[in-house]
Amino acid sequence: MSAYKEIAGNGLWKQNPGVVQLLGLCPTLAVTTTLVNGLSLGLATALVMAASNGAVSPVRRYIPDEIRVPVFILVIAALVTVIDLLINAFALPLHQVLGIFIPLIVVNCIVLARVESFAAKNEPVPSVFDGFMMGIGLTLVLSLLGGMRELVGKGTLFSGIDLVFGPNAAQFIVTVIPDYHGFLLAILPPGAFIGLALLIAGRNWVEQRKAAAARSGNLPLSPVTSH
Amino acid sequence: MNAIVNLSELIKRKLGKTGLSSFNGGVHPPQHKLESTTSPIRPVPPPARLVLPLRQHVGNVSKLQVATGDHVLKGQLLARADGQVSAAVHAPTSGTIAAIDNQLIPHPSGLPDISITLEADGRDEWIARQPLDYKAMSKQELLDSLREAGVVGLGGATFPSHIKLREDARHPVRTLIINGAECEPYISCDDMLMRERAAEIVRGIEIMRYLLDAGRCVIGIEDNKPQAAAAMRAAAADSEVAIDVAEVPTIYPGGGAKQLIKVITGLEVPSGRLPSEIGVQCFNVATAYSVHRLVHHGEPVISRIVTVTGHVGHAGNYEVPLGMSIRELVELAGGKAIPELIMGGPMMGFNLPSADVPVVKATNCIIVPDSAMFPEPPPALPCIRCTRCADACPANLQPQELYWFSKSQNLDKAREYKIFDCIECGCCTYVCPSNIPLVQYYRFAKSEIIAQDRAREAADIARERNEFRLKRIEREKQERAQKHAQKAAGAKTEAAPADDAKKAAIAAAIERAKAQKAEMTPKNTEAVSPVVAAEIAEIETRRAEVQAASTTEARTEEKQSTEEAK
Amino acid sequence: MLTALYVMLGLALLLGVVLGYSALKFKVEGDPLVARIDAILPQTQCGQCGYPGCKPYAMAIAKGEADINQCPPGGDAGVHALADLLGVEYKPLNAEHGLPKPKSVAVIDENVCIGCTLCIQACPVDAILGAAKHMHTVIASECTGCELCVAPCPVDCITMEPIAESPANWKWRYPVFEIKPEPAVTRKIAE
Amino acid sequence: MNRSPYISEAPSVTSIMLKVMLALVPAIAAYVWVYGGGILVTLALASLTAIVTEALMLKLRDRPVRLFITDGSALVTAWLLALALPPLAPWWLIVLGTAIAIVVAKQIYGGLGNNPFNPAMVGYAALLISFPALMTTWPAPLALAEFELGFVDQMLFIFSGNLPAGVALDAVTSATPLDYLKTQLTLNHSLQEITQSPIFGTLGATGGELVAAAYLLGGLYLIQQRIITWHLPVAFLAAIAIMAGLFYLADAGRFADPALHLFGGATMLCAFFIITDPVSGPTTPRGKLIFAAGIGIMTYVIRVYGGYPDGVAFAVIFFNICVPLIDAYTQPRVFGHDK
Repeated sequence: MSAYKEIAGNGLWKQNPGVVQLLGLCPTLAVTTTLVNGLSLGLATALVMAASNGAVSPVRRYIPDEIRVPVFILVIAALVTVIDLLINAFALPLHQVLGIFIPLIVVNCIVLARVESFAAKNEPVPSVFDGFMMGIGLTLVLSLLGGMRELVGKGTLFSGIDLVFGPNAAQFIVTVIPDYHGFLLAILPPGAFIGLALLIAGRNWVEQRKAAAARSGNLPLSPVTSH
Repeated sequence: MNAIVNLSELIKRKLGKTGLSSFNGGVHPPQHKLESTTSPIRPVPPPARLVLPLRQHVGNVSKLQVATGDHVLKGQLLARADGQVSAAVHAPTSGTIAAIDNQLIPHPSGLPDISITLEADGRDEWIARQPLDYKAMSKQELLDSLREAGVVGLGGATFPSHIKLREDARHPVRTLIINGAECEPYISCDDMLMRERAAEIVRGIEIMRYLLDAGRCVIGIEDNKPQAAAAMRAAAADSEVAIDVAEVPTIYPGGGAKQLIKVITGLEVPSGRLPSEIGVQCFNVATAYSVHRLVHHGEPVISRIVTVTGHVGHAGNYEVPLGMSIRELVELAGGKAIPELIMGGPMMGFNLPSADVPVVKATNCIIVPDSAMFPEPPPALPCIRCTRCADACPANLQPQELYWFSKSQNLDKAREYKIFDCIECGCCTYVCPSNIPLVQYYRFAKSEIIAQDRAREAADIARERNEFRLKRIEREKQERAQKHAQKAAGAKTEAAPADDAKKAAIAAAIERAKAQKAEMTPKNTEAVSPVVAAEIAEIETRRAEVQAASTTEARTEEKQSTEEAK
Repeated sequence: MLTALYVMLGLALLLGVVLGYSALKFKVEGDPLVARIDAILPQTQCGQCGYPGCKPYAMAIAKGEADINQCPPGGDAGVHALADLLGVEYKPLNAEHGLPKPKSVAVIDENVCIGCTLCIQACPVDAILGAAKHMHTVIASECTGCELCVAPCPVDCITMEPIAESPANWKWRYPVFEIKPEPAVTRKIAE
Repeated sequence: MNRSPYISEAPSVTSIMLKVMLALVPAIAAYVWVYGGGILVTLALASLTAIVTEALMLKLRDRPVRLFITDGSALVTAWLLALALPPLAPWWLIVLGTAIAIVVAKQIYGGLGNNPFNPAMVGYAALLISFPALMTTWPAPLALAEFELGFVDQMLFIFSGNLPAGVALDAVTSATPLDYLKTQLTLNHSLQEITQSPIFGTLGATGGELVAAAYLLGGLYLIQQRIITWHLPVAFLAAIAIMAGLFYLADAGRFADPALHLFGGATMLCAFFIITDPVSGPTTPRGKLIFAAGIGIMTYVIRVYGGYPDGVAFAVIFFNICVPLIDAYTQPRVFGHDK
């Protein structure tokens, strides 16, 4: 069981795709204008990752090494197309918002990276789990970033939730700061970079704290003089 | 600022039609030369004890010719030049060799080095001195006697002069430049030498000119030394050969060999090359003087003029026997031998590790600072890329880039941005508003790169030797295997049909010969005979030595040209 | 639906041909990586890494059999260089393989040496001269300081002497860091 | 320790920064003359924010606070930003902009000497993107305003957003000439009609041209003091003048004359105080010319074809990114090397 725990830990924290591996930044930065957008794309990616890992792992022994990359891409592309069609069928408004970023999951390197580095070397069940946890890790980052940008930029949370759950869900939109001027920078691309940087910094800070604590309270000597 | 100053100077020069060129950058630090030029050069009584490091020059450490307890006369050879890039050491007075051991030397490392300690007997007794009739000798003989007399560049770089005075068929020297620029603040030993011994310097220049067969000869003197220039001009007028005196503008580091060559000839010494390759050779005035002393008086290099200045009672120039303790010299000049003594000028000098180090051939100036003279710089701030350093750099480098690379130890990049063209003149640090010790970073990066290169060369040699050894072992293994196979085959042929008997006989003969051969070589090892290995090793060592010597020669000669500034 | 299949099939065939051609055409003989790793290794040939020399270790790293932190003579800088080259994360030297020491050379006590040639056979770079029953000597400039000659000597006449710093090989130090921490910071560190 | 050279003639970083601030004084005086004393409040607020945020960040980064606070660079950033903002910007806008400039653009990148972008321009651009309406609301010069706000009124407006009773916002604001020009041109008015408006002065904007002239004066002082070299301002102004001149010659009915571009907007501030920031600029002489000319051309292009009335901030930030590239390709010939 500890193996699964480790996989989960890797996906959610240690090897988090968004803030540690820094893979697949294009959608991370582009669609996280609101919490709902980030969450939806994250979940879609998680689904694709779980499915592609699950699809590649059983056939990994039969794929010649030279053509593994085309094969992986083919599998991922097929699965993404399915997901794209699914969202198009059941949540058209969301599909219109996320637009090109759903097909673009194909070339999201985090998907290929997990297939290559995990599914191609492990049994199907852990592979599916790894893909899913990595996806969830990415979802966490995307929704956090989306939430931050939405909050700072518009003063609301969950705006656009009606796109996913229908017009009735509009009541779930939370207006955190009433009468907000709006801080456009957060919504625009620079806001995404700054926000992601803050998330990475936050994670590093926590890690360094942990490492410092592990060194039994010995504060690391800063390099005041060298040599 | 310097851009403006340079521009105005350039215009002035263009209008004045002096025929002089100029270089980029440079600074105008306060001169502080008056303190030490008010009184004539003073002689120094021979001290009781002298310490003579064997490494007073660039190149191989000279070979000892005396042993502890020997009595030597003034001017007697103590250590002979070892190979071409080397220079001899002589006794500055008569006395007894008290010790030959490691002593502190005036070097920025503060490390001791092998030195001869001489106890003077007080008689100051000369060996027989023989003036040389240089026109009657072959040039090679004259060069050899320069080498044996320990004549090195006295501008501070101490590169053996006989190498620079060799005629080179590929690069004939058209212009001989005598460097009397002396651009560093405080230092005035060349100035005083020129004022007082102009005629002797000119005699030396005549000999140098004869050796190099140079077409043109120019003495470059900064225009802040009008008396020296006048003296030299008068002495040059008396000479039978044409010697020009060029008054070059006073700007630091205008006395750097490359900078002076640029100013006088308009030519730039290509990076990593020697001035002789563009038909120029440059010597310090004091070097010319010591050539004269040797040729016309038969005296080797046993003393030099040293400026003692700063916080002393009698600042001035002293003619000091080599090996004299700097403590004694400073006390003689009426100063205190404090630990912060500086050898050289304030721009390129360094703190002596102790006052108890000897005067060596490179010692041109001793500054005794008082507390207010050279205050500790305020804490360094980050570089703000103001490019004052780039404006001041005489080599036209981008010091701020070199600083980044040196600081982050990105040595490849530092090399790519031409850190080895830096002459460590200190102009960049002088003008830095952030008080960054730029030159220290460059020195660090340079010596780190040189050490890395050496390590890489050593690794390459080791790799080659290891591969060679593995191949050899492999070959021997195959040979043994073959031998076994042949033996086995031979055993079979015993029973083989008779027509194979002939072949067997041949094989047996070969076998015998081989056995004989094997007997001749020592059987102690499975490996190839150590004799062969030794031979190979010896050849390779020699090759490596030759390579090393040629690289040091190039490197040191280049270094020398930059240090000639002092 | 059929069109889709045909398109995919056609593409597969076409791209398969391209892939096959590239696999044959651009095949790399040997492993250039080994040479690049070998160039970083210090060529001490000491075998502390567990391989009989620098090249075998380089091959083992290239194959992924050995870790990058097994070379004490290469030091921390060596591990960093290897990590950079291979694009893996730096890790501190593995103490199992020994610790970095100052560079030294072997010196044979010539009064004790019996001329057994055992050290000559052990030397990976043929840096020891001598013949049977004759005194041996080390060519200091060729000695890599690998210490392989020390163990075989039956009379323990070989010692490793660190290369002393002299004015000839002395290096300028890294300038003392320019930003002095404020007293408060120093105190925190000291506590 | 061997620390040669032992002597130095360099001015300190602090004295350089102080001279830059001194060079800004004429412009501030002109500002007060033209727009009233509100700018002093803005300056004070920005300075305070800069000092506080800088000290806070230095503390967080474990750097010597006093050493870096006294270098004066944060104050210069604050002043430049304050002078670039609309004179009656609300207090929180000033605080936010300065904080972004110091925290995001300067300290996060490593503080003094390490910021790749001009901090004042990053702060300005962030505000301009986020609050376009506020950032383009300029008060009318006192001489043109329907209602003249006193110092206290201006201060109240900055802090509370309230105007004296009975005064409408329109009565105290007007479009800037560049803004006006842009909007009117899109309405197909001819240049001749547009420039009839009283907001245009002889050279640039009424009042604005005085401020621009004061910047020019301060800039000349900096050149005389050898704080900046001539390369940057000359190349920048020449590029704008040439661009504007060419377009003006091509179609005087659609493109404003060079004088308006030189003395209008933030041209003079940029030429002598913004692009001359050494930290975020190139270091080679040729690089400086390319950098400044590039900013000039881009500024003009944004003014004429872009979505914003003035393009200085974006042009500067854009060319800040190019600095390493420019430096790499314009390395001067080193002594003893061939070209």
